[in-house]
Amino acid sequence: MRKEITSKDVRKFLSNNIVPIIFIVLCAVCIPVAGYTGQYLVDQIITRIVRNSFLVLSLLIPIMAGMGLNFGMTLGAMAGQIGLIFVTSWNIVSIPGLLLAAIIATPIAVVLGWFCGSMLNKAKGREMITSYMISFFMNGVYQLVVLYGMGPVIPLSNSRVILPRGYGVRNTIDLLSVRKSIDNFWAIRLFTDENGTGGITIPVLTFILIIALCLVIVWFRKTKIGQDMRAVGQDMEVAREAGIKVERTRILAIIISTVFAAYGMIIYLSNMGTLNTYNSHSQIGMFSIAALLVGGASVSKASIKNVFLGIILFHLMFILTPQAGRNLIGQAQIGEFFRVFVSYGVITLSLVLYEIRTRREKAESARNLALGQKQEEKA
Amino acid sequence: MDRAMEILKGFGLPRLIITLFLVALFIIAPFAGISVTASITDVLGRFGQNAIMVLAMVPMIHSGCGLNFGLPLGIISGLLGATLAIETGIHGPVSFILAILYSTPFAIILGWGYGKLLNRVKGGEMMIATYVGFSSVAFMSIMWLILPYSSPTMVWGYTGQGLRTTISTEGFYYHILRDTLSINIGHLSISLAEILFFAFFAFIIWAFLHTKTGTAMTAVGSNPVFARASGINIDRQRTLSVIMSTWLGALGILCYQQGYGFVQLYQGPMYMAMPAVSAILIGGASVNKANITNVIIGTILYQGIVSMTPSVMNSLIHTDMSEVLRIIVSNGMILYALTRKTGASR
Amino acid sequence: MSEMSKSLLEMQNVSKEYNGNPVLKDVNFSLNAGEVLGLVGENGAGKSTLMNILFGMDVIHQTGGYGGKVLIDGQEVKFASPLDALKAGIGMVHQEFSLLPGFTAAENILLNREPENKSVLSLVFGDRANTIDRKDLQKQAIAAITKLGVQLDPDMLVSEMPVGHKQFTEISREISKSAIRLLVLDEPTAVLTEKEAEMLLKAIRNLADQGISVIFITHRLQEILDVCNKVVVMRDGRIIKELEAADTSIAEMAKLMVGREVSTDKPKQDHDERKISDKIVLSVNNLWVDMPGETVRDVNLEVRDGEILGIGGLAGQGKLGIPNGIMGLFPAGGKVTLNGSEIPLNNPRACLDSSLAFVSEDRRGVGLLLDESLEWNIAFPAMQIQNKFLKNYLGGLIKWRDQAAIKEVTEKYISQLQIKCTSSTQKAKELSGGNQQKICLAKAFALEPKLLFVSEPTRGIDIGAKALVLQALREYNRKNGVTIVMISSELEELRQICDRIAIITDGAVSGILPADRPSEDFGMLMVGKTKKEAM
Amino acid sequence: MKSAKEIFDIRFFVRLACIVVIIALAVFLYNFGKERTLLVDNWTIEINGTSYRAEDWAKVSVDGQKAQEYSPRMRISFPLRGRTHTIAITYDDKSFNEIELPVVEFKLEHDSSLISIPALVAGLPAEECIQEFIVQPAPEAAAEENPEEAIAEQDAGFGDMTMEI
Repeated sequence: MRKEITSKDVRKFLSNNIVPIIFIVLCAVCIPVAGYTGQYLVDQIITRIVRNSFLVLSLLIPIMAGMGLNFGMTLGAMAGQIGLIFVTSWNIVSIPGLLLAAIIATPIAVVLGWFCGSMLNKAKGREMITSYMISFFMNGVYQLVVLYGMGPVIPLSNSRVILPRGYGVRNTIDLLSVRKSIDNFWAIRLFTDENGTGGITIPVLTFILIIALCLVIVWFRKTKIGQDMRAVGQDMEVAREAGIKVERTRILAIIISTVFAAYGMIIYLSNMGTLNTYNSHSQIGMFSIAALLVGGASVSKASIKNVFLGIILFHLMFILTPQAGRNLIGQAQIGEFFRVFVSYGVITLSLVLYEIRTRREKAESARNLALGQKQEEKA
Repeated sequence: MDRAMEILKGFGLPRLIITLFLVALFIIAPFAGISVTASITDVLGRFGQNAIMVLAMVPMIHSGCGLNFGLPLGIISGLLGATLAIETGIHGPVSFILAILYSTPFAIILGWGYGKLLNRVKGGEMMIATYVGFSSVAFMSIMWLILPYSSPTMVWGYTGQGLRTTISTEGFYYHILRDTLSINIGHLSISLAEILFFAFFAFIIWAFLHTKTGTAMTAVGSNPVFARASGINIDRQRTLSVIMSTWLGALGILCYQQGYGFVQLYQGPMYMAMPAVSAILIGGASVNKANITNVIIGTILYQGIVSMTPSVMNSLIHTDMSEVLRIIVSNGMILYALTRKTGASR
Repeated sequence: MSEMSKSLLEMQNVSKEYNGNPVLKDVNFSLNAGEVLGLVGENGAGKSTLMNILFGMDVIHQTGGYGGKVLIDGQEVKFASPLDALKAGIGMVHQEFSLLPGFTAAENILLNREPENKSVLSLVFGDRANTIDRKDLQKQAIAAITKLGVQLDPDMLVSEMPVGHKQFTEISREISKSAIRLLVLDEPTAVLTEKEAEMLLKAIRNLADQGISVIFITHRLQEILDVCNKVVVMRDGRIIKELEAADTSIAEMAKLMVGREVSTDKPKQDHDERKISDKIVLSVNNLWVDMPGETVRDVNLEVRDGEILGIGGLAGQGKLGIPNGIMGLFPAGGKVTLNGSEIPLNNPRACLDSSLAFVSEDRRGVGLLLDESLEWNIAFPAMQIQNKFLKNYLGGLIKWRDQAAIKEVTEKYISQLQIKCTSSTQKAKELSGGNQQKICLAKAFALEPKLLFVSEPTRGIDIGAKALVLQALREYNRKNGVTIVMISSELEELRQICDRIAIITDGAVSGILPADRPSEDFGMLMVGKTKKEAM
Repeated sequence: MKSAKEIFDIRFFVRLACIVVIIALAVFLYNFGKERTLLVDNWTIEINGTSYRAEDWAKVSVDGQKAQEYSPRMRISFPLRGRTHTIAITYDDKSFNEIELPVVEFKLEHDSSLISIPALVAGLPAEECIQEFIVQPAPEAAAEENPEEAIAEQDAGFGDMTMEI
């Protein structure tokens, strides 16, 4: 039997997927204007997926636990950076360096995640703004530690990391020693030209890691704790009545997210090759969240599919707009501003749509009641 | 004793620590070779510059819209007013009045739209306000590039298109309030005009809250269901409060510019909401209660710390930790207000 | 069958006080395995307190415990928490569903008791790292559903279920708990359609046949006759009578439920012979109101000039929805006419403008500005609606709050209603419940309405304050000729003060009777018999 | 209260073992992954009072990598991972015979070390041929960075918009 597609279904589909649709249209318009080759774009997209997917995946679990978008993932990014600062200072190179950075980052991320989770338990119903402010607050603490603690209190001395004045970490740290060490461990190059440059590079090991994390998340949904989180996410009171430890479960969700974000940041920075000590983490939360939302996720619902679709669309837009701006108006800056506007705009739009949708669902019951009476009258 | 504890509790521990910290700074200052009178001049100057932006928080808190993280919207109206006033090329005090006049319609229109939006997202105002602010800043960044301004003081010299990132108010309304009616006692200089300017608007807000409409607004913030049951149009009160906040934000940035000397475009307004939000919280406001006293105390405490810490710290330990300290204190204050059990209705 | 003779649950002289007010006195009954016990009584008769005691709820411990003994299998028990009660095999299904909308029936049935696959990872990450055994989960859920004997798809999402299936899911959850021996059902049929209710009753019998005892709380007395072995009727914290279901009737139960001793049967107050004109002030046609928990489906009502009309009925039947809907606090539809002109619904302002006023049952949520002064609370609506207590400047452009006038009116009502407070600027949240209620009345009086809705004016306040509040209402009616519509769950209170009483069941008016009719008549209306049958 | 038995159950020991393994892994990674600089040096050197003259020609291979040829006063740096390494030296004696020295194994203790070819050729034990090499901090050419400024700028919202991600 063929299902009739009514205009109502179309409208519902559009309103539920408005953000990805906007982006697909946007990208479709920008691709010819920017004039990049398909090969270049594919290679760029692969690089972005490698860089960002771990970070974006880390956002899924708090959404599952009903805590909204975890703006506090910045805390995880800080932990990852601290791990990298240590290994760079100690001169641990290549994959062992990254592994060690991850080991160092884990306990820091756990503590930060616990702090963030406990704070959010005190601000139920406004988790997002609170996690956002936590990221700002902890940014200050991070700067205190990195700028004044490292050197005198935490004994680091490597001149590649520490400023000549003897305390504080440099603005930028060159991560040459660990740069792309996971990506290059096993990379497949396709369509290279005669010089062996250009073309598409596929870092197999990184992809294996990302797929492994996806599997972990799939597995996680099937565990008891995953089930508990879904329960808590739907209704805290019902979950509490059933004997689930609500507060603990929520804290765990944030801790897991923070730890994954720390690993994600390590992968991200190792791919980038430089660490902007005072900047890298501060915007990464925003960009990851925007990417996830572009993929069609909402404040209360997100899947692995959203993550990858989101990264592809969001970063395609990010690559295209400056060039499109230059070709169209002759100013790349407009494109740069535009993509930032779009990032913020997407988050705003998604938040607004979410709130409106929640209220609309509440209003539904009144309509049903009026309908019921009318039907009775007819009968 | 209990009474004292009660007062202390009402005052709040973080506020107490901040006050004591500021007092300590003033006590240490002379020993660190810093002139107290110069410091006071500085703090009062900053007070005059920033107080109106803090005042812009009051109407929205009163109507229950929470902390106005969307202040950048008001600032943008102010920037539009400022740039249009400079574009006319009229110098002197008139340019300041022009800037206020030009920015008013923008503030009303933007505030109206912003208020309508916030009415549709009751309960999630603060997060959405933050991102409305950010998006509008990013949007205006594009606009500053393409709007057809032509005044040579504002436009990039070499391309002849797009506004500069910072525009000097020198010759227009630089120190238009700061240098009027200023009292000089030794090194202490107090700008009466600036303070009177603030006092005037603080009085208007105070008076407004004593009228019928102001009373309704407070009731909406205190208990929206009660207000609705009493026949108040909640949405209209909220929209009105948002328009007021936005307009005060526009005035605030103009007042800031005359003291600071520059119009900051592009990403300038991005994070300007945070200091204002944390100042009013330091002053004793909560997410849904605020008054003029909170504004005055908060601005003095916040600006006191911002201006005193760098100089004192620098001369004591030769390390400028002030910026980091400011980030921790101001954001910590907001976090404290958000995670407090009381006033958790929104 | 020697097992059957020994009682599973026995209550001996159970009593309970809240702040010195006795709410349960000397409750004695026993229940054998496999028996179904019907528990009936008006709201506030003590049913829920009794159940709270049985389950060891926190609210009991926090208010000083209880007197008497609860015995299970002849052994005295004192449960520290509902979890202990659960361990002893007692389960309860509450009136409000405690279900997760995004989970399937099976997941809800075994919520937090999911069967798990042991995995090695649990050694490191703890038990919660075990994966859930979906197959076993399904099997256990189906087992529980079969035991109950109803049709229920274990894979259906709760959000997509009809109400009846939700109820079945709740009951299945209790049954799936191992060692369940006693099940308490609190008004399980209230939200069900007739067919679903039938199925449920069958399921209850089914359970009883399997040896599970059931305590069945309901207001639908026919169901009691259909399914129970015996009936316990409670009133005012006492067990009035224990009956065998086989030899009683609805009429008898209804009488026992609401009936008072002969001496108090006649309302105490003098029904001063007064003429109520036939003029209709307010007429309500086909009103529906979407108020959660108090849905109004189809109400038709006429209020006469100068009378006090009572609206009664059991909780959840929709009596509270009527004033809330008319005053625009909840989405409503239908037609409401005041003195011949139609009042737009969903618009509180229009109601207030046409001289209606409302004292809400939700004092703290709707009735008061808790953080503001008494002056504000009393003067606010009058100021906003009727521009009272304002000074006009600049030709009315500036409407300044007239603090002196506000103070004056506040003090007037403070003395008139004997409100206990330190001053007129005290914050409303600092007052006691009774005084808060008086503030709410003063607020409405200050509006000088033609018709006043008063919803549950005596809920949660002490006896002294109750009498004062009722007295104030009556005086207001007599002196100012204001028509009052009073909604209350306490029938006696309505009978004391009202001229006529309408009873609401299932979101509609089941009958309107003069207040001096015997209380059994009201009882019959309450339990769903139409006016005709009650006669 | 939990009894000791409840606390010290199998799970406790498994967790303990996990932590121990992770710490051990961290230590291993630290040693295995640490990169140290080895300067292989063909200068005349004085050790314990004895002077060893630079070799006129030598071919040196560290850890079996591609061999490098040395003339006197030459110094090449090798970034080496891990602690234990080998060095193979081929040199000309006075009569221009190429002599292969047996492979020498040595350990690196410092971040930056210097190993002397003449000393090794002279047959000194490896430990004595290695010295810590202290890097002279090169004068900063660029103006000193100022993170405080970066923070202040970041708070004003600059530097976000052009960020590469």
